[in-house]
Amino acid sequence: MQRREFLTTLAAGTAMATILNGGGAIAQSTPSHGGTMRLSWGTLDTADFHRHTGSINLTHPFVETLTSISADGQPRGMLAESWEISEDGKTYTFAIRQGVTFHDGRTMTAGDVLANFERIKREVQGGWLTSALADVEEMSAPDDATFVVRLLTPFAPFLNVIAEAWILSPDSPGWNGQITKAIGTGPFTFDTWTPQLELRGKRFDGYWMAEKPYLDEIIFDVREVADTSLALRAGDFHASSIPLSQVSEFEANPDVEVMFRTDTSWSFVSFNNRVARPPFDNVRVREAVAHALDIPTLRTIVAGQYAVASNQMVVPGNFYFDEAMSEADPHKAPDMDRAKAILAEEGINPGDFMLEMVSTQNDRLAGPVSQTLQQLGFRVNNRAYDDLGYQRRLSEYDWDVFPGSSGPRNDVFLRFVRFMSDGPNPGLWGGPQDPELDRMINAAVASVDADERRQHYLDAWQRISDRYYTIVIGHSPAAYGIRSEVRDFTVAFNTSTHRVDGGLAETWMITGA
Amino acid sequence: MNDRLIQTLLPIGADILRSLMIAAGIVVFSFFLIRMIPGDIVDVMGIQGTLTYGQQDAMRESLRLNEGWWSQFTAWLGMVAGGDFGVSLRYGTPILDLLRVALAPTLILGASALGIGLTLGVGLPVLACVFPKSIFVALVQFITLWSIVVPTFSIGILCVIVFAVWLGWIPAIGNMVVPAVILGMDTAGTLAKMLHEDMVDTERAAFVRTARAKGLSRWQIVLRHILPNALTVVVALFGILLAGALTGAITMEVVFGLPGLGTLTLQAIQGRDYPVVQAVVIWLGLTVVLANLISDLVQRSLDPRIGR
Amino acid sequence: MTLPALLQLRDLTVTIRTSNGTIPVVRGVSFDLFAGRTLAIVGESGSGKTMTAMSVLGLGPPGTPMTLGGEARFDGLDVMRMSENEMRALRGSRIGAVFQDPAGSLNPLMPVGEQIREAARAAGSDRSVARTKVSALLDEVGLAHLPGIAGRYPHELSGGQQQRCMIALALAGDPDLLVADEPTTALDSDVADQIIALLATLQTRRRMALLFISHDLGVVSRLAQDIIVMRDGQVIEAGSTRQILVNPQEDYTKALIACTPGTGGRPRARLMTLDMIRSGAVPGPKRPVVPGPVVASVRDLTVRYPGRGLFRPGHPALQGVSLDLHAGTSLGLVGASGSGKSTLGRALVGLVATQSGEIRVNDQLLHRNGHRLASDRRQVQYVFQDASGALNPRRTIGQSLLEPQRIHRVPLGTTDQMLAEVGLPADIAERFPAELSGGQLQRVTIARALALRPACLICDEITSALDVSSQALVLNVLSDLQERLKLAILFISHDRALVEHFCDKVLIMTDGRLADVDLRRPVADVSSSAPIVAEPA
Amino acid sequence: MTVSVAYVVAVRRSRISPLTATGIAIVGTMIGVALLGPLLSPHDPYQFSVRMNEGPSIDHWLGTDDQGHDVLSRLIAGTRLSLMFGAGAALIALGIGAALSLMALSLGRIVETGVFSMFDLIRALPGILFALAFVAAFEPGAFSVMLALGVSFSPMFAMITRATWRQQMARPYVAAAQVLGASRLRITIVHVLPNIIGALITQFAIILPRCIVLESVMSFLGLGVSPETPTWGRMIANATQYTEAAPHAVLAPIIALSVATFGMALIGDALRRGFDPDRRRIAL
Repeated sequence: MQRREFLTTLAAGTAMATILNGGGAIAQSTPSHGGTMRLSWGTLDTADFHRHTGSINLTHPFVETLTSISADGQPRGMLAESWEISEDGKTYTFAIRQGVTFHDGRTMTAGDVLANFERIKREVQGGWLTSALADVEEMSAPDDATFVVRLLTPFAPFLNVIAEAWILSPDSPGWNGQITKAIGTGPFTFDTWTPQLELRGKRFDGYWMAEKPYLDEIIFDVREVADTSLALRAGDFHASSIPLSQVSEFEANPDVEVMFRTDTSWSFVSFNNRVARPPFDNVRVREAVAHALDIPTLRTIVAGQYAVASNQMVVPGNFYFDEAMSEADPHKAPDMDRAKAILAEEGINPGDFMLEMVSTQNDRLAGPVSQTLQQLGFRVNNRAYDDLGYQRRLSEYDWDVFPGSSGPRNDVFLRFVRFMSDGPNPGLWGGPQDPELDRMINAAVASVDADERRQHYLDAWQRISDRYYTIVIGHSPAAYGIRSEVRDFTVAFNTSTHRVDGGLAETWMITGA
Repeated sequence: MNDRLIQTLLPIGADILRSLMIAAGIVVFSFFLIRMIPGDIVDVMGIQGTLTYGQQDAMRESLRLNEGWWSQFTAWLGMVAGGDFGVSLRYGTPILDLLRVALAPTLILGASALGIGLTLGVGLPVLACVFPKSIFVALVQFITLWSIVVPTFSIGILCVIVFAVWLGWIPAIGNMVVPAVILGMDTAGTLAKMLHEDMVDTERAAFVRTARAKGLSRWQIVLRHILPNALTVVVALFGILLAGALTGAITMEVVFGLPGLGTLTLQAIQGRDYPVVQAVVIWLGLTVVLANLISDLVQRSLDPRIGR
Repeated sequence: MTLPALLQLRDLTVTIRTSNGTIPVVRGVSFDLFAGRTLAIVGESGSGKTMTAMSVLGLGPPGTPMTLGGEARFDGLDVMRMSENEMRALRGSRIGAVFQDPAGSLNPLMPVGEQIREAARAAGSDRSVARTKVSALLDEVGLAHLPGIAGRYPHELSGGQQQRCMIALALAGDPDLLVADEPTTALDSDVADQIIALLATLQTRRRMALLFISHDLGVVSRLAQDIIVMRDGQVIEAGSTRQILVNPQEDYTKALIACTPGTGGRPRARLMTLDMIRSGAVPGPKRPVVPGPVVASVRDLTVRYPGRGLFRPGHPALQGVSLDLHAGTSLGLVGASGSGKSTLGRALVGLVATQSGEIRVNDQLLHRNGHRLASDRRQVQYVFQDASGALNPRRTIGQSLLEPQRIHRVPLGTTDQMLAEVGLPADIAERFPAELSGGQLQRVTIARALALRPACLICDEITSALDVSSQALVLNVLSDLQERLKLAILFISHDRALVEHFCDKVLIMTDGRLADVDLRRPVADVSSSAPIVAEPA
Repeated sequence: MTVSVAYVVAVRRSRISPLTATGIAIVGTMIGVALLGPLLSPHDPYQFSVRMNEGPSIDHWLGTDDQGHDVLSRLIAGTRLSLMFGAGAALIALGIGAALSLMALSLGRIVETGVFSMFDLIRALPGILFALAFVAAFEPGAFSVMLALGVSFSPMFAMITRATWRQQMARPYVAAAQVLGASRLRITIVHVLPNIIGALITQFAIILPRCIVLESVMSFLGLGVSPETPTWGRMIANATQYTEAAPHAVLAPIIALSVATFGMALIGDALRRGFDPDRRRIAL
């Protein structure tokens, strides 16, 4: 797939099927049962999914949720057949799907859903759901088929956020403490999990989608290996992520089909917005840096030909993307002279500053950003930490600049929330303390009307851009390779391997191939 | 006779005592070494961007990470003394289970590397000594040079590219033969170098002249007289060789995607999963201490002069 | 003698190739050795005597390529043309060998019985024969009385016992020829005597030929029927033992005989050297010595070496030793190795701490823990056995010589004068120890020890590593200095002949105790009545 | 002074063999490149560009890496950095190992036992594991990695120091100096230290290349110096992810590393033979 084509597809915001099905003629078109599929799709940290620390990819085929983020990024009903939202946007009434059984054979009821939400609210300290459920006034299950949540204030991302509120059988071992074996309603049963090795699940015969799943067994390889694409090519895996640098080679490989996840990661250069440190306490100096950075080149270094240009949190084609704001971008091309002129105007002698730069060991922006800052005349002390070290260092706010990136989210709110004064883990963006910005984001969240909400978000983003809290370098998609004997396995908005309109439940394999 | 027994047993007792002291040192050290690393499991969750700071503090409290190191230490020591390394903070599963899974690949890799290393590292110098003007001398030099010049991890990477990617002979992940051979070659090189030099030196010893004067064959001279005397050096180095093989195994595991102790440790360190790191440090450390002890004892039994 | 010689060498040459090029070490040696007879090759180190013997066995130094020339026949077989395999068949079973260093010549990791058994097996005995042979051989060399001897490791045996085992090993193949390469050099003189006696007995009983290599004419004269004198790879003189000893033709042979203490009749003040013979000088007779005042005295000295490890008791090295050293006299201290004689010397200079008793130097009581004041240090000096070891190899001779002055902060003298005192040329001050011979080095250490003009000098086996000619030079230098400086010398040695020559009074030490001996009574008599060296069981 | 004498003796003993000469040539070239680095470098080693992972060309003799850097220029810059890194780590190891052990040896048996038990402990932990945890404990960067490697290699210097110390103390010339009245200090400085220094120099030459190699392993494991620093190890680690697209970018530093290790190992070996009299080849 050519880059232009890819962008057009995204820009149109439709025809996802083109991406999802890729090219290639399909030899066998009727799904058949059988086969074992091996995936390398990230890792699992805990069998207590409510406490998940980012294992959504692997969790979903075993346990399901009321809503599911479908291919276009919108929430669709999964265990909830439908829902109603009250006029004031505060009451959600879910019609729970009937005839769904847990892996232990018990029938799922609204009472089970309530029990799970209560457990999450009571037991789980982390996760996106915490902020969502914090504002719950009341939850109830008036009958087996109805689940009602009443919020104190309207909370627009609610349906997206509960796409990770796993519904497990309250009979799961360890329910009152740490769950050790998840009993869910998914198409596969959570059989054996060996940390650092593999996670196996057999077909669940009593699955509520007729005929499905087709596969006999799925095996997730949970070893954290730097580059799984070699094993994919060798046929050890049927599906795994592949580095963008290898996409073109895999596209030439007839055994492997390449797919892209539609939500993107975005790369940025942030400043320390919480503790004022010269010279970046001066917004003009931050602006000068934005002028100095060769953003198109940096974007290419990060994602090669698959880089997507955007000066916003989202890419063209997304509902929250603004074309006009993109047109008005003053940093489309680098302008070192202008940058130096600004520094001169502000009376800044860059040689006076030793900039503390925080980065991660495998970050590809750090070198070029450091080089650019040095070209501006600054001295740079770059500290490259491991994945946890940089978080800690960022949270100490004793640094000046941080080049980094952030992955896809189920809702745009989850990106904005980290710019808020009390947002979760705001270090990546320097922890702005901006009540005006908080107000704008809160207004967006409370907006029941979509267009109104969009406008609030755009206002918030305009403020972030004007104040140069962070400089967007660009976006990059994530690429996945699927071996051709695997059929109808599609990657969508996020990296979940199961959703209401696709994923492992629909996947089948050409046997005897 | 009784005196002689005491003279034999005392140094062995001293060896064991010393090993126990070092073992105790490792146990204490592993606790504090890990505590030196800033950041904890809560940061791991923080990295997902899912916790506010208030939530992180609450979590630290529930995991006792906010308590003083002394109370953490005593609690942990009590557990370890009972043979219980506790539960992985990250996975929630008992650490012993994790170790059991991880131990197998590392042991197999380390053992086969050591096996290859000992076979080549002892066999080649022996052959080179028996046939002093043969290809074996060149082979000893080659393998020595190899171990000096080629860092195991870079040859590992090259092997993955060549054998897994280009030729498709081995699976890219989980293959054991290639890393075992690479590590084995490395160990063999170190060993062969020392053993060969020692054998060349021992060759000059007066008792070898005696053996020649007896009319023994070359094989008899090498196997019965030169090798045993040179071998004491190798035995003395067994602990270090084992530690080297284990260290090498860690690198190879990462390069070849093996789910062994090395991978486990690396992930545990990066994930700040203290109890797992401590358990691995203790296990590996004790293995090396035990190997050193065994090599000391074997040396004693091999060389009647020691400790008398 | 109509039979052809068992061993026949004609114009033998041996050349070795080292990194410095090829060096001829044996140049045209010829001799005949008949069955049942003993031939001795005598010469100083580097004379090529060992290489001559080893070429018979086909054993060269390992790693140093050796080229043989000329002709060597053993029992009619052309040894030079034989393959390694054929030579191997000869070694052990027809030609046995005993070497200088018994401790090193036995495999330290193998019980001695096993080593002898292996030799018997290699010589063709089958399993059961070899086993019985081991005990028979151990009996033959006089070790049968030691329980479990066959199962012992070499380090558990004394030097004499080790050499007996070596002999048993060499005899395991019932050889026709036994090559003995300096078999007694590393041993105390009494043990050496016993080994010589044993070899003589064995040679007669087994009627084998014996090729005996030694630097010591005294030893050789008791064993050999014929003697060859070698120097610089060539034969200087050859003849029957009587002929060589009584009527030597060559100056070198004469010097060799004359410079050996105990072989030259009346005690003389100096030993004969080659230069003296060439110049026709004869050392004067020994003058009576007038003992000066007591310089150092030792009373009831006890030294106990600490045991290694926590629970091991130490062993006593000295028990209640008393003696006096007078200025201008030499006191000899004789004893087997391990008898404590070196410990006494070391205690005097504070290298060893003492447990009880007292040491006085010039009436000053010295510390027990070995601590010495600088002034004490200047009074008592020590000359070590290993001269090359006693000089730092990384420092020039000049640096080493001036070290005492530097340490005691006295004006530096010139090294020229110090070197002249011990008869060495001035230019060696610039050299490193490795570039000097053993005799030269020992004279350097004497010069260093005398730099501060001590009253008392302790000489610990200072010539035991030297050839007889070097030994003569060193002892003559020491005698000169003693007369000039009125030195009190404590002369420690295991060689009774030497002590008898050099000393005015001799003390014998056994197991850390002293036995006083009158000098006029021959030392040998003492040993026969009360053996000096009882080999530890 | 004493060191230079020691060196002269060492050189005299280790007759320069062809292999040693090769080693000297390699290391000499390395030092030359390290010193002249910026003069030889055809490009700015830090200048990124969109010409990523390109093969060798006239413009870029060894091609470019994943950020469009000129591989040759980075290799040249890396020569200096890697040498400095290896030397730094080995110096720290030497400092800790030699200083602590000398102190312990002169303070008597109890301190000696304690300090050497600590070294035993460090030795019992597999080096990488130890360094891994250690480097995570401090600020990341070259110094932390050097410190970690320094500590984990320090026992090697401590052991050699103790062995040489004991060996020297047992030498007759030490006893001779004692008899002459030399103080403990004088004996240590004049007689023992030159020998220990010889052994330490040898050990240093053996450890230095191992430090350079371990730096690359650490970088590979994600714990090394910061990614834009073109040490050879970091270059290997970065380029490993793009081995297919740009094999030249990973091969170039691997070859450089191997050749350098080889050269240094040869010199280390020659020094060892020279300084250690027990290994001298004896001609009879």
